[in-house]
Amino acid sequence: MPDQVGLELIAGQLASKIPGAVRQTTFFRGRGSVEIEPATVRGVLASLRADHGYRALMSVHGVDYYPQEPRLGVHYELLDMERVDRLTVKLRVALAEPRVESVTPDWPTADHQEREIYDMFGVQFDGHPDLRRILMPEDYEGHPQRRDFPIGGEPVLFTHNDATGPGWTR
Amino acid sequence: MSTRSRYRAQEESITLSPLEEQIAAQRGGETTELLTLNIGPHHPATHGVLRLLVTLEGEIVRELKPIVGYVHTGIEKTAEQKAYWKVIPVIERMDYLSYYFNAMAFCGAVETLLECEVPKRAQYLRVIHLELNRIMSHLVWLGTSALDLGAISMFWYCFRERETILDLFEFSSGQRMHTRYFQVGGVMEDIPAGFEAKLREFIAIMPGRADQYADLLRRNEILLQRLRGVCPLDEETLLGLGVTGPLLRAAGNPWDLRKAAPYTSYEDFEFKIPVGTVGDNYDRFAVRLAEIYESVKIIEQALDGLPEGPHITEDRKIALPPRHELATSMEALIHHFKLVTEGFRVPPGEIYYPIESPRGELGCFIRSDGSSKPARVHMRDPSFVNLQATAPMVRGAYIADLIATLAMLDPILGGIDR
Amino acid sequence: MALTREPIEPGSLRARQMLARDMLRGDLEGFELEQHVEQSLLLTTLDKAVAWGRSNSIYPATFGLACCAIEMMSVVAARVDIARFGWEAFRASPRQADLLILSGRVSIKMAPVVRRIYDQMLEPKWAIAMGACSSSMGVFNNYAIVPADKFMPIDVHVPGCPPRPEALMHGILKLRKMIQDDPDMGWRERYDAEGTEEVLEGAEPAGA
Amino acid sequence: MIRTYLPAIVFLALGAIVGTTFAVLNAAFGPRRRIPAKTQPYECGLPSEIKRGFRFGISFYLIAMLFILFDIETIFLYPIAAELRAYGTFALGELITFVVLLAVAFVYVWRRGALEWR
Repeated sequence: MPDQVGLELIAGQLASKIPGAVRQTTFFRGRGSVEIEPATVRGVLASLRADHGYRALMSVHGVDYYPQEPRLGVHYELLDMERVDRLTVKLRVALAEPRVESVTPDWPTADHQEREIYDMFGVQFDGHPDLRRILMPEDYEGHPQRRDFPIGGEPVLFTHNDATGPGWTR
Repeated sequence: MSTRSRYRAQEESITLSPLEEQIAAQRGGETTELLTLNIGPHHPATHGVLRLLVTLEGEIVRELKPIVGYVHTGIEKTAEQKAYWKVIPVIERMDYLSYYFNAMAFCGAVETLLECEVPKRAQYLRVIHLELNRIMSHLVWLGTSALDLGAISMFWYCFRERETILDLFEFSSGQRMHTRYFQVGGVMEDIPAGFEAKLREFIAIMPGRADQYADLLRRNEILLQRLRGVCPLDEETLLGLGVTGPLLRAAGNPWDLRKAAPYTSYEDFEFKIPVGTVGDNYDRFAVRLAEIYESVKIIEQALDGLPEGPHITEDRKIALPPRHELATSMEALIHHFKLVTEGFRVPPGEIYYPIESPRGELGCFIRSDGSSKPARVHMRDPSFVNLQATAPMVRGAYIADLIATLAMLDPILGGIDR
Repeated sequence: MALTREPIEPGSLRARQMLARDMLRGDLEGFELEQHVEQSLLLTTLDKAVAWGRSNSIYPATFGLACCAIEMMSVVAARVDIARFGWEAFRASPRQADLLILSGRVSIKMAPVVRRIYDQMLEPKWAIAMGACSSSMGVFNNYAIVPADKFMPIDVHVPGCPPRPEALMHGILKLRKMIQDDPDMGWRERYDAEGTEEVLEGAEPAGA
Repeated sequence: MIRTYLPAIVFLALGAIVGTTFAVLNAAFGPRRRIPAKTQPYECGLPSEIKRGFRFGISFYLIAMLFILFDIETIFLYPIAAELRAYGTFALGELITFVVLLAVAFVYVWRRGALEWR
C-alpha cells in the first residue's frame, strides 16, 4: 500500500500534472485514497496508469453519502500487480447534476460496473457505450440504493397488523 | 417480425444492427440472415438465471450480450438496515457457492475498521474452512461443467465428495450451506473433538479422488476436442477487463491474492499457484483441477500447525462472552446485553478488503458512519466482472463452444446480481 | 437332528408362499386357482391407478434460481437419491415437465418469466416452493423479492434456507401423497388444533 | 394375390385405426383449457419473436441431408447383420461393396468440405 509519504508524493504529482484535480488525500488503516475533481477523472486515471504503474482497475462502486452534501460518490479501486499496491480514487457528485465522464473507453472493466452505479444510484456516465439499467427491470422508476429510497418489502404479518395485511394470505 | 416489442428492438439496435453489413462486407456482399435468440434465464447450460442475447449466423455466434439481474436480491440495501454482526447471514447468500469467502471478506473489512486482532487459532480455522469451501466450489463447478460437456457421471462423483465436505461443515458449524461460522473477530465456536480425525480422513482420500476425475477427463478425446484451443483470450485483454482468478491464471498471469497479499496467515503455508500457458478453455479447466490439490495441501499444513488458544478475540466489546460467564460476572452480562441489542459500534471510515475467492478477487467495501449499522456495503464480485469477458471470448465461435466457455467461466448468478 | 413338521395354518404367510409357488409351477387348477387370483387382485378405480402412476414418475423442471438450486442438485445426487421415487428425470423444457421446483429467490425481474414457464407447462402440473425465499421472501424482505404465492399457485412449501436435501425429499413425499389424493395429516389434524387458523374477519372459511 | 399381402394390410390398417382412435378420443374427452401462453413458442421463459414462417440458413439443410444419407445406410446393414450366417458369403460380398460405395461418397463429401460448418 502506498504509505503516507508515497500517497502525498502521488497526490503532488497529480496536482502538478492536472491543475486543480486533487481535492484531498486520506490515509486510513494503511490504505491511501485520493479525492479528485469529478471532471478530471479520465485524466487522473490515465496518468496514474502511465506514471505510477496502476495498470489494473479492480472495482468501480457507488456510495450515497446521504446527510453530507455532494451526495453521490464514485470510487475507483486501482491495483498495481508488480508492486502489489492499491490506491482508491474517489469523487463526489451532487444529486442535482450527477454527471461523470465514463472511463469505459480506456478501462473496459468499468462497463458493467458503471451501468450498475447508474442503475442503483442514478449517476449519469457520459460517453458510456450503452448506459442502461443492468440489475433492475428496464421500466423501473427510482434508484433503489439511494439512502432515501424505502427498503420496500412486505410488512411482517402479526396479529395486530393483519387487518392491513396485503390479503394474499387469505 | 412485425410487432417487435419495444424492449427487444431497443436491445438489438444498440451494437448489433451494423453487424449484418460488417459480415456482408467480409463475405463479399453476400448478406446472411442473422438470428437474435435468447439463451435465456431458464436454460440448463447457463448455470443460473443468466440471459445471453446471442446473435447467430447459423451456428456461429456473432455477437453476445449478457443480460443479468434476474436474481437481484438487493442484498447491499438489506445489509444497510442490519447491525454489523447480523449482516453476515445476508452477505453469505450472495455468492452462494463460496459463502465462507463472502463472510471472510466482510469480517476482514470490519476487523480492519475495528483494528481488532484475530487470534492465531481462529485464523488457522478460517483458512481450513476457506480451503474446504474452495474445494467444494470447484467440485460443483467440475460436476456441472462436465454435465454440460456430456460427461454425466462426473456429476455424481463430484457430489459424492461435496457431501463429505458438507458433513465437515455441518460437524463444525451445524449447517451445510451458509453456515455463518465466521464471526467478526474469529470463528463462532471451536471445532468439536472428532473434527480433526474426520478432516484427516478427507485429506487422505481427496487427492486420490481428484486423480480419478483427472483420469476420467484428461485423456477423454471428446472433452479435449471441446476444450483444447477453444475461445482463448490473451492476458492483456483479460487485464483490461479486470478479470481475476482462475481465468487470469489460465492466461499465464500468476496473480493470486493468497500469495500476493496474504491475509489470515496464508503466509505460513507452503503451496503453489497453478498457472496455464495458452489461456484457452482447457487451461481454465486444468488450473481449477490443480487448485484442488493445492487446497488439500494447505488444509493439511493448517491442521498440523493448528495452534492452541482462543477461537475468537478476547475483546468483549466485539465478541460475545461465553455463556457460563454470564452467570457469574456482571461485566459479561452488560457486554452481552449491549452486543445483542445494539451491536458493536465501528469507528467511521471506509475500507476495501480484497480476498481470493474461487472465482477471482472478492473485495468487500464498507463505509461506516460510526453507528452500529454499516452505511454502505459493496461486494466487488469476481463473477460480475469476469462475465464481461464472455463476449470477446465467444465471438466467432460455435454455440457448442459458447456453452463450454460459459461452463469454464463458472459464473455464479447470486454474486453477479447481488 | 430330528425333523419336526409344524402344521401350516391356512392364510399364514407360509401358506400363501406355497400357493404362489404352486401357481408359478402351474400345479394349481380349478377352484384353488380362482381363489388365489381373487385374493391377489387389487380392486382399484381408474383414477387411483392413474394417480399412482403419475405420483411415481413425475418429471421435475430444472429451475435452479439461487442457493436452493445447489441443494436441489444434491437431492438428485447419490446420498439423498430422488430416483428411488422415480422423480429423477429432470427436464429442461416446460413442455415435458409436470412439476416446477422453485428453488431460490424470485426477483421482480424474474417473476414474469417464472409465471410464463408455469403457464407453458402441460396440465396436471404441480409446484413446490423450495426454501424460505420463494415461500415468503425469506431473509430478504425488501424491494427486489416476490414471494411465489403472489403470482402462481404453490402446492408444497419447503421451509429452510437452504432446506436440507432430506427436507426437500420430505416435501416431495408429501406432494406424492397429495397426488394420490390421500394427503398426509396436517399438524392441525394430528394435534386436533382445528379452529386456531388466523382467519381474517370477512374471509370465507377454508375449503368453503 | 391378396392372400400373400394380407398380413401387411392388416398391419397397416391396425396402425391407422389405433392412431386415429387415440387422437379422436383425446380431442373429444380431453380437458379444454385455453391457456394463451401455452401456444406461444418457448424461448427460455421470454416472449419469443420467432414466428411460424421462420427461415433457417441453408447450411442446416445440407447437414441434415448428409445425416439422412449415411443414417439410412446403417439401417440397411441391420437386417444383413442379423441373419448373416443364413445368407452366406454372397451377402457378405454384397455388404462390402455397398459399404465401399458409400465410403467413396463419404470421402468425396469430406474432401469437398461439406462437413465443415460454413
